Amino acid sequence: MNFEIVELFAIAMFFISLFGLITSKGVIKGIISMITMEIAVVMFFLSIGFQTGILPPIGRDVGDNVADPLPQALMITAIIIGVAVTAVNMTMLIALSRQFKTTEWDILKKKKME
Amino acid sequence: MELLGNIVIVIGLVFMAFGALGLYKFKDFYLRLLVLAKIDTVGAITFMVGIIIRHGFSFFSLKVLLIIVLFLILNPLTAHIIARAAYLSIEGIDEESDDGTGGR
Amino acid sequence: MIYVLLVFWIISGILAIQARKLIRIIVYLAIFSTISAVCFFVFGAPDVSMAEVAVSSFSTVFLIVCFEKYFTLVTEVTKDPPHKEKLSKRARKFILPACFTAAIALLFVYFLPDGTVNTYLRDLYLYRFRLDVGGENAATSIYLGYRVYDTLFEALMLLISVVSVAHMSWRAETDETDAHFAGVTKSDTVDVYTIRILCPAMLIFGVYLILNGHISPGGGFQGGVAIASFFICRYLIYDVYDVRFGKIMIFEKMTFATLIILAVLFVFLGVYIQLPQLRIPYLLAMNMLIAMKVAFGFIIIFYRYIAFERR
Amino acid sequence: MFAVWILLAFMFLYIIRTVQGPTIWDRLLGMSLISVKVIILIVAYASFSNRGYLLDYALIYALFGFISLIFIAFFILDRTRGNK
Repeated sequence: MNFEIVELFAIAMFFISLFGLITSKGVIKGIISMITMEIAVVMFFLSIGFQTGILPPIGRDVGDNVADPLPQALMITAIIIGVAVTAVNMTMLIALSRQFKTTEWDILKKKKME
Repeated sequence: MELLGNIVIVIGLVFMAFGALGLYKFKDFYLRLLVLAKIDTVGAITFMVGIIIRHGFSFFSLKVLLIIVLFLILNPLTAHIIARAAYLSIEGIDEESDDGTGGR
Repeated sequence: MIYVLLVFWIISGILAIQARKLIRIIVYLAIFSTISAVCFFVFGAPDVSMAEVAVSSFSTVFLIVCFEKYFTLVTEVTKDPPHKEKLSKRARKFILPACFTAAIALLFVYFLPDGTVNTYLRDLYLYRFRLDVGGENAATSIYLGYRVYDTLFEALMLLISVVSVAHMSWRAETDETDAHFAGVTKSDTVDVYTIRILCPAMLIFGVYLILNGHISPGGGFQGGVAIASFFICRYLIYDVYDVRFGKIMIFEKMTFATLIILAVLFVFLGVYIQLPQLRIPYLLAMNMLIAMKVAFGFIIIFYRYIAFERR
Repeated sequence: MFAVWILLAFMFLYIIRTVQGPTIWDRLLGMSLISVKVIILIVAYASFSNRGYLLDYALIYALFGFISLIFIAFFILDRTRGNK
């Protein structure tokens, strides 16, 4: 069990936002905890193989203490797409609130029943 | 040079300490806004001047100089935006009727 | 140093999730993404932190417009009486999910792979990327050279989300009248005046990010978002709503098509190996195309949200 | 490296101020203070671990952190004035 403590922070944040997602009364709280979940996942990926005083992989060869370029390349696109997906979530939320006049899960369930 | 730079950095930090202290002592919101507008800017600029002295005449200190200039523009501006928005909303004055006399 | 920053990061995360009033969430989320941008610096990933910084203003704007519509549209809100909450109800609402997440957390952490991270792949990439893909920035050469397939599908996902946002909020006629947005002040006040000075700096910086994305940290994605945030400032200055959607949508799809053609031509058909001197232009062209696509996508999403705002 | 630790302490003070600030405007003030403190932190970190290229990002960060503040301020202005 000697993974870096830094990864634990990111995992803790992921599960906090998961908890937020579960206990969210309204749809908006769900979207908010999804945003934090995305950033927590990105943080976890970047914190793999972290040593203090790590250098960015720009223009450096294998020798010195260089960060892993692979997760960075994937995480750049993950952040941009994360925001685009959040924008889609919010469009749906606005359409939902326009039609049902509410965003609470309990009322929505009752309204769906009718 | 190194020692002089460190001294100026410590002075900058002292300014910021006053700012943080002021943030908790002032009771009115607008006074707290003073911290962002003035004290923090001055603290940051002395801090960066200290860094410039520490690094002497080099490309590094040129960039820090550019950041100081940007700070001079941006920090008071953010304070202005917050102050204007807070004033308009707390006093509930509409934009059109705001002839600058403050209405009080 | 990094542990203290991460503690702040988790504090602002918890604040953002449990904020009672909705307005506070925006401020807490802004702090959250600020601190995560600094954490990415310390992790040695300047590209990712720049992407996070450029994107944080977008997610703030989307949140704002979403809350604005929420406050105007939603009328039925359950006022659950705090005092009459019986244990069973509170148990169901709070304690059960808490231990559920705690259980999953423990399971996950238990099965986390331990042992030192073997750096075979990292060394391979760092050793080989200059020979195969060219350019100095390892991250850019990876997502444009080795893993160009993922980048294509990321661009496709961006296209799909842009199309869905545009069509879910589509309004046939977007009149060019003055789009009043949350009391944006007239164009002679101090803040709008300074934005007018800062805007070119943002645009120039976006172009800088794109053009030498393969040398210094940067690249298509961050440059595109930087240019799109220039359009946000443009909206703040002129407050006029003259973006023609039909043209931009078509143009975005064309950029995506040329992106695929270029990638297929270069990487899959093996032009790469016969003409090594074409590598740097390939990196540049890909960065530019991705940047245009991301910039158009975010402009459309932003202006659709402004259209929401007025309806 | 001592300056970085002191700056982090100040940041903690601002976070507390943001949490307990009575009005929403104090929270906005706390947010802008934190984004200013982050810029100074990056400059300090760059100078003490003498990595020159980090300074470009402090510059960039000053530009981009500023736009979101404008939108939030106008939104809250419209919100609180709306229900007066």
